[in-house]
Amino acid sequence: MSLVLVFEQVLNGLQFGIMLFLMAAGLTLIFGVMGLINLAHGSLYMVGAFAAAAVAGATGSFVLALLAALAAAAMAGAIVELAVIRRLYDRDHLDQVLATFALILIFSEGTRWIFGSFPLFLDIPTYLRGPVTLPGGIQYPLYRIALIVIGLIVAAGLGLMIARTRIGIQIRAGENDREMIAALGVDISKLYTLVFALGAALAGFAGALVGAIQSVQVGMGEPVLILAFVVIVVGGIGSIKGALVGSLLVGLTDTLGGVFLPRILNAFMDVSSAANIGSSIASMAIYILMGAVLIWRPTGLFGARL
Amino acid sequence: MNKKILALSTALLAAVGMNMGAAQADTKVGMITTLSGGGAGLGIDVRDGFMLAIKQSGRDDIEVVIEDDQRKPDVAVSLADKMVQSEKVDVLTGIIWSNLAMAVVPSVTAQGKFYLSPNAGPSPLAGKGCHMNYFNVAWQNDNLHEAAGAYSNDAGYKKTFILAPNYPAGKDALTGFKRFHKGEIAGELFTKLGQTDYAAEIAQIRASGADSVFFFLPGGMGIAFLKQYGGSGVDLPVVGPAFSFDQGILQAVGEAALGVVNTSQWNKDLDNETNAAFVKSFQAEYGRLPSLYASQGFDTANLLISALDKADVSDADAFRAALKAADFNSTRGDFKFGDNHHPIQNIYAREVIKEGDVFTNKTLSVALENHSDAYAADCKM
Amino acid sequence: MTDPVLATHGLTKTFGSLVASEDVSIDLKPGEIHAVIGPNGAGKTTLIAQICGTLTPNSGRIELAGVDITGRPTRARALAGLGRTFQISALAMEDTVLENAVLGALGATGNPWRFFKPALKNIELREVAEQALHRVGLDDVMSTRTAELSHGQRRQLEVAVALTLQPRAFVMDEPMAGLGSEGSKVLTEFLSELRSEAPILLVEHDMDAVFALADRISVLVYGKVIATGSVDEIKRDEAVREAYLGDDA
Amino acid sequence: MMSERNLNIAVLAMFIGIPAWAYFSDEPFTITLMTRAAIFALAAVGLNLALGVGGLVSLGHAAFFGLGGYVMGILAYHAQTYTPLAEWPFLVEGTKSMPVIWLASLLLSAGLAWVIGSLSLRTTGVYFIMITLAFAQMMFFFSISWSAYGGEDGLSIYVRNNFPGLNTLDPIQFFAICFVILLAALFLSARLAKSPFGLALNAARQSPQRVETVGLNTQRLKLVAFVISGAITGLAGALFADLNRFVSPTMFSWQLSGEIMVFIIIGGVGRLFGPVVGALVFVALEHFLGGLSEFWHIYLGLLLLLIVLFGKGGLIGLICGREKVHD
Repeated sequence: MSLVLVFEQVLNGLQFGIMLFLMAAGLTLIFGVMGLINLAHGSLYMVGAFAAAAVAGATGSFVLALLAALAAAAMAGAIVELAVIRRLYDRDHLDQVLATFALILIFSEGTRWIFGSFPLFLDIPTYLRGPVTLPGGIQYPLYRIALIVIGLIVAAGLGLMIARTRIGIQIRAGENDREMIAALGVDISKLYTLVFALGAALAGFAGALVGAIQSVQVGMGEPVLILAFVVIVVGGIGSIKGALVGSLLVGLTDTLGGVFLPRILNAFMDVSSAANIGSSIASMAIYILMGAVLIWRPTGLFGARL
Repeated sequence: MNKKILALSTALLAAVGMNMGAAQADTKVGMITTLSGGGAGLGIDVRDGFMLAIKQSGRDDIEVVIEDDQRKPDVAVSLADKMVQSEKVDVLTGIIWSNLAMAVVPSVTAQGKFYLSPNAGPSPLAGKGCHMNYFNVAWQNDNLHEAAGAYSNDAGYKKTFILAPNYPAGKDALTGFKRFHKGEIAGELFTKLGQTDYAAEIAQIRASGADSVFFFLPGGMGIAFLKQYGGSGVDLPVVGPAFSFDQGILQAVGEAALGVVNTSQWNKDLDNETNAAFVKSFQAEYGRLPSLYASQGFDTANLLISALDKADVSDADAFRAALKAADFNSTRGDFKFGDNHHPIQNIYAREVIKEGDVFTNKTLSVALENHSDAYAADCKM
Repeated sequence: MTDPVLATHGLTKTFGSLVASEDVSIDLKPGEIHAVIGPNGAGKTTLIAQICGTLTPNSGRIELAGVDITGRPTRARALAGLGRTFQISALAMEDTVLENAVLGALGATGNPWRFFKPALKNIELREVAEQALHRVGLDDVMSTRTAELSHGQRRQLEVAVALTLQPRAFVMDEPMAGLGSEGSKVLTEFLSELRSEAPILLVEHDMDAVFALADRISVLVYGKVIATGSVDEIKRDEAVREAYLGDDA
Repeated sequence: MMSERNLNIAVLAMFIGIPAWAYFSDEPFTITLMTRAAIFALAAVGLNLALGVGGLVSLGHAAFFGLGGYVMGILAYHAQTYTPLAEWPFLVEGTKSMPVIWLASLLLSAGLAWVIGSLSLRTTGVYFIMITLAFAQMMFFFSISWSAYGGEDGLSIYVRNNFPGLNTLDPIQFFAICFVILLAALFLSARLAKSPFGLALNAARQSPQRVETVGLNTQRLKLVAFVISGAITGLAGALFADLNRFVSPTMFSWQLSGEIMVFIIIGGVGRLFGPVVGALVFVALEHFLGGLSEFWHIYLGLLLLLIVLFGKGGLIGLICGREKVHD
């Protein structure tokens, strides 16, 4: 196998990982600050994609579509937080899992009710179409490079926000000590709504970006949601750095496992069974990764030690 | 449009209600199909096509009970029990997915009910597991893939890269393609079921030195693949079965699908009277172009009606013979059943084009003529 | 001279640069109450955690009846005869008082793998539990939910659960905390009797109780034992007065 | 307010009365629905042991449900095709006998639960939820891609398995089997909750520190609870596969894990009859709401949300009020 192909696959893994990060960052923030486990995060991803597809269909502008995705997901997030989520903060994880599971049902069928049962169309804008040639002669889709760049910018922005800004300080304070932050005179319920909306916006943004190269359909959020959970558990819940490392790890494992496992197995068996068994194992690879990490470090790579 | 259908079924139900005196002459049909969740589009099309044919027949002695299986096998089984035990239907139909069909069909046919498949055609039901009360009105699962293999021979492809999801239908697809494809296989990949990112696969296609690509990725997987393939700069010709290029899904793929050749036993431009009338009336009734699935639903209902014209369901042998005769006007033109009760029909190669603002298909050629399936010989009936 | 029931030898525990215990060697002889006192942050809680097995010392040994138990988990120490009460009650709040005591009795048998017969119908377990509850004076509230007990009653229940284990030595973390003067008096009398059954290592803030009960006192300051001796010796000790009692006395 | 005891009796009466009515008025499908409810209830009784008593929030119980299903599917498949299951190290034949299948699914599910449990119990809280989910997902993807037993298509068993002296194809008789097993499981879990083991487990959930201080191993208590819990859910899976005469990877799906949990929440966590009430209500909703609207999941979601947000203690809590102290 050529080095170029390996390099290209690594890029693919990175790009996949970065998109996962946008989902995982929101999840981990929400967990870190509010202690809430939110299964409905995938629904916000879907809301973003649908909003983007609807706006792109009406206006033809991809930038407007992205803005719409951000706005719609943030709004949906804020509404859900005000109506439902805030009643769950002092509940146990079980209630949170169940209530947000219920939200998934409502969001999915509600979206289908509004938009119908067929997938929607959302395309890459013309200026991001087609491949570019990277050093080494690798042809790589421009849009995916854009995804990597956008994702890294968001990650950096998020990091800066948390490290430098007032709201970031409040978020960090909230992670460490909820009573202290109330004592500082911060309006905690406002902060929670804000953090939830921020997480939702990130998810919606990811949904719109990814929706352009995938299919915008009901139920698109749940597979990503489960991956995002794997990410934050691997990285350590509540840690943005953990989410980033976890995303890349999961993205690379999934991509490279799918590509290389069949080839490695090919050394021991014929092509067909190698393809078969290899892809079977590859489909379990990230869960095996997660299991291994948790057995080694029960609170994830960057999680708080108990 | 959903309301219309509901109204229609209620009207039918009401008609049956009033005819209680002549109840024994009525035929009760149970339709189990996917109406909610991810794959609902297919089920809705089958249902709409089916109900359109029933409506056009003007018969008020056919009662259709429609239930949503949510694409869950256990729900489908439970509904089948309900249809048989509680609704006491005579004929069942409607299932979209092979795995659901495998869960339901053997048990309902064993209970003496007729099953008409409007979509799924898993290989066991065509071969060793065939049953005299099971009729497939769509295709055996391998058919469209076999046609794709045949078409790539015609198109002169020598080295094809093939991929499908890692599940039984995916494996059948690749086997079916290889059964007819004479060229070399540049690479063979099984992707994860439900996978949405194909960058890794596309990179391998690029690196493989293939001259063409065959893929079977139903639903959202196909949309994702095509969009990503379109943006990748790999411009090898793509061949696939109709599922990823059908009317319902095509608008979501967009430009990326233009020019792709796909194989299907039906297309809206097939030149026969029944088809022309079907396309027109379907559009008039539901305000959208019919899909492959709608045509299959429509044909299934017409097959049923043609058999009911000849025999009563209560006379199982006569009714079975009437079904086997397939004496109805199909939207596909010529249609007949083989000995394993699967279709013998032409399968066409069609190309995705744009008509005004709408993406649709144009028939190119016949890929396989009067094609049966590879499992018929295993069927002992 | 009698051998100590419980002894620590040179326990040292650090958290980063903070030294929480420094070369702590104390012992508990049969029949005595040995009180450990010291200002807040002196490392009393850390010491108890090491003795009971929730923290592992960096160096040093812990012996119970001459057996080294340093590396063993909490439950093994309990089985070896260490009865502990918590500073903040760690009881099963949803369960009844009797159920909490039966849990102790069950622990003492070392065999919880009985899946069928109701625990409360087990005569043996119930007798042990009821006797312990009787001794601390909780007979009247046996079928009350623990969450409904008063603060003092929970302390009594803590002691009762420890009693069911019939331990060789008790380790009590501030059993008087939050008790009214009447409650303290009752508990003081009770502990005074209890010492003949098994010696008590008592960590306590209530100086009146300590002076009334203790046979010996060790004073812990910044993780170090600065003095050990009888009540009078400690009261007279210059270093102690300076470091600790000076402010109060 | 109704006492919990009376409510339990009422629920049992429904489980006897409705199928009896259906039997005499020739409504076999109603019996099938009740069978479905009984089996779901059994699965949830299993989970309730881990979740309600042990406080182990497992979002991966579908792993056991599915395994039980596949044990039934694989054994019956080999019996119906007259092929041996294994020839090495010793000959294992398939079987169509329910008691044998039950025993096998109990044992294998217990084994799987032991493996998953001993790895997962190293973690707590959200991590535990997620790692159990991950194990179930592993099983899910494995079952999809393992083609020997049908992969995603699943396995059809054409005739229901046998139980000595009964005609299992008769809906009422199969219902009776499932109901008796459910009763047995309820009886066992009622005894278990009050047994010394149950007492210790219950305390381990509330105050692990306390349990350790009296010399008991909380981890092992929880592991044993998880194993028993997994075994019961596995048995339910075998019955469910027999009800449908079909098994497929959807039995491993995370939605199914969620649904089993939903049963418990609807009914009431930690209540003996919580899972039973929950499963009954869920099956009824599925049946009646499903007939009302294509979008019935919205209503199901809203209902669930209301119960979680405002109905602490589930339906039983709503009807009977707070749990009484048991003597």
